[in-house]
Amino acid sequence: MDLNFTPEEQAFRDEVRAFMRTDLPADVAAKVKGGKRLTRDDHVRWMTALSKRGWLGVNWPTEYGGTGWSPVQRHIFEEECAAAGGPRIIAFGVNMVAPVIMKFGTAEQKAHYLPRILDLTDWWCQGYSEPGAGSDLASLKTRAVRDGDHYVVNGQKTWTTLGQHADWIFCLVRTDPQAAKPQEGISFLLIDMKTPGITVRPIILLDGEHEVNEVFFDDVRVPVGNRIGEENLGWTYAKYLLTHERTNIAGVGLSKEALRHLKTIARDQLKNGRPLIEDPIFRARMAQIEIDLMALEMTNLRVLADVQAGGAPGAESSILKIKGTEVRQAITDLARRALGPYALPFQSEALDGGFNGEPIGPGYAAPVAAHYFNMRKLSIFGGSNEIQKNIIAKASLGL
Amino acid sequence: MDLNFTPEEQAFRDEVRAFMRTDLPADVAAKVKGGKRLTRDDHVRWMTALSKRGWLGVNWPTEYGGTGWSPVQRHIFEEECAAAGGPRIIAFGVNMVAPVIMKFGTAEQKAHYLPRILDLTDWWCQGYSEPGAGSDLASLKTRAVRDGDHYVVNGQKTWTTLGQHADWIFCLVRTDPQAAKPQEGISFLLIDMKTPGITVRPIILLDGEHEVNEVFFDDVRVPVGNRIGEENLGWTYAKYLLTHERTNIAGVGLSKEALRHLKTIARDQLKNGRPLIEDPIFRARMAQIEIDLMALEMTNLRVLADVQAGGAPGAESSILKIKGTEVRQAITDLARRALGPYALPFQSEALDGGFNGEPIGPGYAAPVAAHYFNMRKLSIFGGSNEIQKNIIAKASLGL
Amino acid sequence: MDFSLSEEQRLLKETVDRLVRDRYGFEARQAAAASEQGFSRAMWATFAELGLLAVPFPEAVGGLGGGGVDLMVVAEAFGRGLVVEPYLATVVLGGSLVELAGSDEQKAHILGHVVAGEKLLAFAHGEPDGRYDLAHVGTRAEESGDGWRLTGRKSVVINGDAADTLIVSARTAGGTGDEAGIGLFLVASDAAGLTVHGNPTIDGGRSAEVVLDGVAAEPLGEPGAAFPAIEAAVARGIAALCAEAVGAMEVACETTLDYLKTRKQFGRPIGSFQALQHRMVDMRTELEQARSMAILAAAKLGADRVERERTVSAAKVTIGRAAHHVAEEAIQLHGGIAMTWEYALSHYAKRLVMIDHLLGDVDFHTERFIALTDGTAA
Amino acid sequence: MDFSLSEEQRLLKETVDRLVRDRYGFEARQAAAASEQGFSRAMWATFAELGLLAVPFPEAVGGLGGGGVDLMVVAEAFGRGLVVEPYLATVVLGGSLVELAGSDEQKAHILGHVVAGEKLLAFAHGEPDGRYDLAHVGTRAEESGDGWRLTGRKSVVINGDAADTLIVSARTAGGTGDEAGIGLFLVASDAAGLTVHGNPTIDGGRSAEVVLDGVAAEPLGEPGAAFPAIEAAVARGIAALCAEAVGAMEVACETTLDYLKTRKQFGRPIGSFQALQHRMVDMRTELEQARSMAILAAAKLGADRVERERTVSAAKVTIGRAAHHVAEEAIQLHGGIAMTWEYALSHYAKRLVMIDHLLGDVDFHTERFIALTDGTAA
Repeated sequence: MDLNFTPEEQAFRDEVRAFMRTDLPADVAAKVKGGKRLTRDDHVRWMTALSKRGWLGVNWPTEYGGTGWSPVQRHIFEEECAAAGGPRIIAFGVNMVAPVIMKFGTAEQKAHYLPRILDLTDWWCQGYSEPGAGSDLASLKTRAVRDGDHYVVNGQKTWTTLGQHADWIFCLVRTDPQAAKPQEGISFLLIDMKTPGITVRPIILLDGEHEVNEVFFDDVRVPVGNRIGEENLGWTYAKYLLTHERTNIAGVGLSKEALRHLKTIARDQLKNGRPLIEDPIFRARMAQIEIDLMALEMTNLRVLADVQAGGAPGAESSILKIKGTEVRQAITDLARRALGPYALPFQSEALDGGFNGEPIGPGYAAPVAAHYFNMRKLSIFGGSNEIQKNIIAKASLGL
Repeated sequence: MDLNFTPEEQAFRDEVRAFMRTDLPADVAAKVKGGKRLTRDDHVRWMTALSKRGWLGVNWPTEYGGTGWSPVQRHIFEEECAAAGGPRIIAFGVNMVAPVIMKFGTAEQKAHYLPRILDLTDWWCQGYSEPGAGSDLASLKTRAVRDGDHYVVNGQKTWTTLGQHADWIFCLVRTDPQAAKPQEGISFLLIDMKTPGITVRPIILLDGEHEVNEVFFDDVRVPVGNRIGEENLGWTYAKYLLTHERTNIAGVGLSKEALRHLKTIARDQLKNGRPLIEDPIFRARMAQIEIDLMALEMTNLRVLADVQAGGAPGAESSILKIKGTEVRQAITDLARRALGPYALPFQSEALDGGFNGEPIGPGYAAPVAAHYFNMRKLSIFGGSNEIQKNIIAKASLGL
Repeated sequence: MDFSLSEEQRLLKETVDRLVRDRYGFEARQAAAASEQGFSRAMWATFAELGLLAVPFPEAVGGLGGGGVDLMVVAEAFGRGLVVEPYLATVVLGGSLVELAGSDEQKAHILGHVVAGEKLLAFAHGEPDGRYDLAHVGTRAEESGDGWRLTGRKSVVINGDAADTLIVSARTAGGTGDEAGIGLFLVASDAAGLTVHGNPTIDGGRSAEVVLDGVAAEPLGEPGAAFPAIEAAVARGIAALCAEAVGAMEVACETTLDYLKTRKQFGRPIGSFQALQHRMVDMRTELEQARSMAILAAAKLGADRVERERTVSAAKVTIGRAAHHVAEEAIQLHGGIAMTWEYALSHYAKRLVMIDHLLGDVDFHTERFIALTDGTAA
Repeated sequence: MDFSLSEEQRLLKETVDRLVRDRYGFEARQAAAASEQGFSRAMWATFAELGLLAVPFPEAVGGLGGGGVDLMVVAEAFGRGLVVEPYLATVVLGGSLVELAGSDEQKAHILGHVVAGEKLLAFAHGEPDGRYDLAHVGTRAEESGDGWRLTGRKSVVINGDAADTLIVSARTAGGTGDEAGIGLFLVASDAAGLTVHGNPTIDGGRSAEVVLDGVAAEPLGEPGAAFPAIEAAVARGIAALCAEAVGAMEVACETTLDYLKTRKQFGRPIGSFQALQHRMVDMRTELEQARSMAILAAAKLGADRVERERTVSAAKVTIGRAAHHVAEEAIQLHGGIAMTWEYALSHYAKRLVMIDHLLGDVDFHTERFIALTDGTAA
């Protein structure tokens, strides 16, 4: 047993760190660290830098232009990204639809879509969730009816993250409404967002931000060649995608960075004239999270080492999801508390990159409370924590 | 709205307090306050004092020799009892079987049993629970077969608190095994513990104490006249008893006294040379419980006021049970923590009244950890807290 | 021991409950919150007509002579409606300060206008780095030939941008943190040297950053010994916030329960899942405990200082924890829908969480409760 | 990054797992715990035969040269078996002190006997009012013509009544609470002026109250600068307790899961109730987090002081919370049966809760973690 990183892994970390210093745009990193809004262009500049370095396909095999990194390397990369203020890679293309295309796509589909994902030509979004379905994905209602060499798609998707920027959407659609089980009769389609009949409507979240969307399909004609795999077997591909979505599910790097930021706030905020970080109760709460995060990092590394040794992560992923979101949410909760009365003002304009007005209270205050509310989503989206517990109860405990 | 006690209620409190000063045996009170073991005789002396004053039948109407007190008076009495170190009244006779006899017994049964309960001639115990039944009371298996003017009882009861002292046991027995539902075909019998065929076997709890028992019935002949109400309708009487069992379910007076004791410990224990009560973290934990208890007391009084005004407590009783046990358990948990290393020694002999050896550590230490473990029962016995939540979900929320 | 409302209180409750139910729908609330001043002047006029602005004041100045329980009745209903009008700022805090510290003439004049709905007040008290400490006043008040002038900064002044008159705390003697030497002053919103920057708050209200640069001010009562009045007014404010939170928690619990009963997943109502049932039960239990403490705080507003302050601190702790629990669980049990702006519950959740940031949070009041309990505070 | 055991560690694990599984049943454990010394001499001899008593010591003194991970392997298995033999007292604490502070001669002599199972040690360190503070040593060591003599009281000395030799900390200079000026001394169990009162502990072990009245003692190494050795030995003790807790939690989780699957209520296995499923999942999640920290603590025993101490404190906090959670939930999910003496789980629960009272509890180690993290401690 040796819990130190190998010299090779240490060297890799140095390499990643050097890249962050030179190639991560400083203005983008500053926005991420300050909790500011990112534009489409901010994301594209960052991902282009990664692409040029050959590091966008973090989870891709080298044959498709990916990094071919080990799980531990990916962990190091993600940790360094978070520490440097690199935005999270937008997952819908590179980490969600791409693995499905690689595994189940035709040679033509692979040749067409994968390079366009890697060179940022296409921005992808997801068309899984539907209104009223929630964690019960298989109950989807969007219909696709065959008409010659096209499908005609009608229905509605929702919670489509950053769909307002997207060129393409991958969709689960019902192609056989008569199928015996809800999981059967579903197909997996790739749809060009410019196709007539598609309408994107913003959903404003409780923090006032436009992050997710509804996508409406009104007689949208999709070439049959845009279908992945076989008709009515889409659930298989969908499940494959969901397991691959779970990259960096524990979010250890992000929580570490959030904890560092919390400490900065707690050192600056005063309570009875002393830094808040010296308050025994507040400091003990912070220590509790800090220790939970240490344990989570070890649990995550144990799972990674297992994967690296050829094991398949099962219910452990669900444990990482649950604890990872709990820790992250707890940090945002403490940050909000740390602000005291300054959690109240809602200075939305201060979140824009170009803002040069006077901040209300300390410069770090503006995004904190909004961020706390936004992060409530972590335990809901991507399979709610309740669903994760059901999975563990069934798969790991046999209940 | 007036949350002060009325002058009459204040006067009543003074009266109770005066009684405690004069009639509660000092040695018994000292044992209760010190967490020592009580003997059968300790209980009997205390209840005899109450009986003589006419205060044993706290919940009884005056026609049977009870107090006829209002809910608020009962609350005051219980609070003063706890503060003075009066042992809890052993409930099985006076508060459990007696209300059933009053409501469903024959004139002869009332005339025979009730005075003997009130003058402490008969010590009662309960025969509800069976091995493997837990909170699912209706699944009971003990059989009673009619044989002339007797029932012949065979089976086993368990968790019979202080059954080792008892003269009589009230039992639920199955008289019709063919009944359609488990709740049907049950009868309610009063059984003399001296009847041949009854064996009492101690169950030692995890703290090493003999508090509960198993009771075995081997061809025990019980006169038919000892049956309450009609054959096969015992479940009705059993449910009536369970609602009456819930006297003082919040245990506010007991928790207040336990909190006072905790503060005594925390003032005496040192941490880094200062009293533990001055430690910010420990004091904050204590304050949290203190505040929870304030809220619980108000919730309890709200329910009492409702009952006093003629309302029937429904799911509120379950809320009182849950919060009441949580607060009490939290206090015992903090007391254990307060002891530091002195929670470890297990000086069982120090719990006896006559102990005059040297205590290990401070004089209050011996019962604390054992008491913490013993009090885990609060959330299990008397309808587990999970069952209480089911009741609230169904009865009050309609889920 | 009597928990029932008086006849007058029952009538008040009917009035305000009906108002909120019939005229304070979510759409109207959102429109008012999004407006420039962040509330509806028309609704404020209605409050005046219905006598709601007169509730806590003595009858001598046109008030209804209501006590803590009357205030609780109003605030709980406002919590159910997520009311954004400046009731806390103008009536509960501002009005109470005038009542408790003002001269007879000031009381008659100002409260008369407040009751009539003609004057809005705000309490400009908190300062940068002051957090929740009521004695943290660094703003200076200096007397010269032409009267008093104030210089300093006040931050997160609730509804400060709408107020016609700011009630500003300022120091006439002593140092920041001393309870002695704090005065209260009336400052007109158009006074020279006064800057008021208003902004929305995350829970749909308004606050302001206030800069005073030698602003002319009129003392409210005798300057220099205002701390007891501030503490007592804030105690009323806390009691009102507690009751408001109870009202908002009621709606959050009802909405969630309704959702559990109607929303189906995997072919059955999600409320049939036992894990969710038990969590719903926990929310309701928290609500009942919070209600108990809101009642106690309201009932003890007239008690002596230590009992009053110890009780309101305990209540604020209970409410802070319960509101946080209910808000987070209500969102979680709903799932995504409760994360959206257009679903009313998300705004209830925001208000519930933010009430902890007003007039002292759980940690602040826990410490204060301890100090008052152990006799380590004055 | 390699979490796998070495070949030697795998063999050690097989050995100790088999021993516990095959020869350490609950009945035998209970009989040993109820005996006068509170453990089985025969079992101790078996430990010696199997080399378990040699695990952490250098090969030069007959040890196996094992590190933290080897200790973890043994302690985790002992946790599964709820082993009552004085391994912590004799091997982990006592042996480590000799190894870290003793002269070469003392090491060779004492550890040789320990490894052979011929000598039991105990660390007499804690004092009345000292709580968990390692520097709280008031017992005096005084040198006179005929050597060192110790006077003072030691409390809750684990397995102190079985020890052939007590290792007593005593002050040669400075005042109670100073890290400097603490020495370690060897005291024979039959020394004149020594009183040892043994008693059972609530988790099935033994402890002793020790009074020293001018007892003759032999210094262990150089007297006066023993604090670093004490800290390092206690770090090993903490790591061992963490691993023991993981083993005991495993059994508690397995037992509870098994009960949920087999116990029926209302006509179905209680494990089919979702609320109980989720609570079982929470227990397992706590266990995994605890296991991670037990591994980390074991792996960091060889790191520099600050990293080592910060890690063991973090681990003890995690274990303290997890063990408490698992113990209480295991009882609650079982119901009454787990409240009884004859059901093994109740004893696992007691041990799990009591591990927090050994070598520093959650609060103590949280403060210590903070001090080490923020650099406020030496």
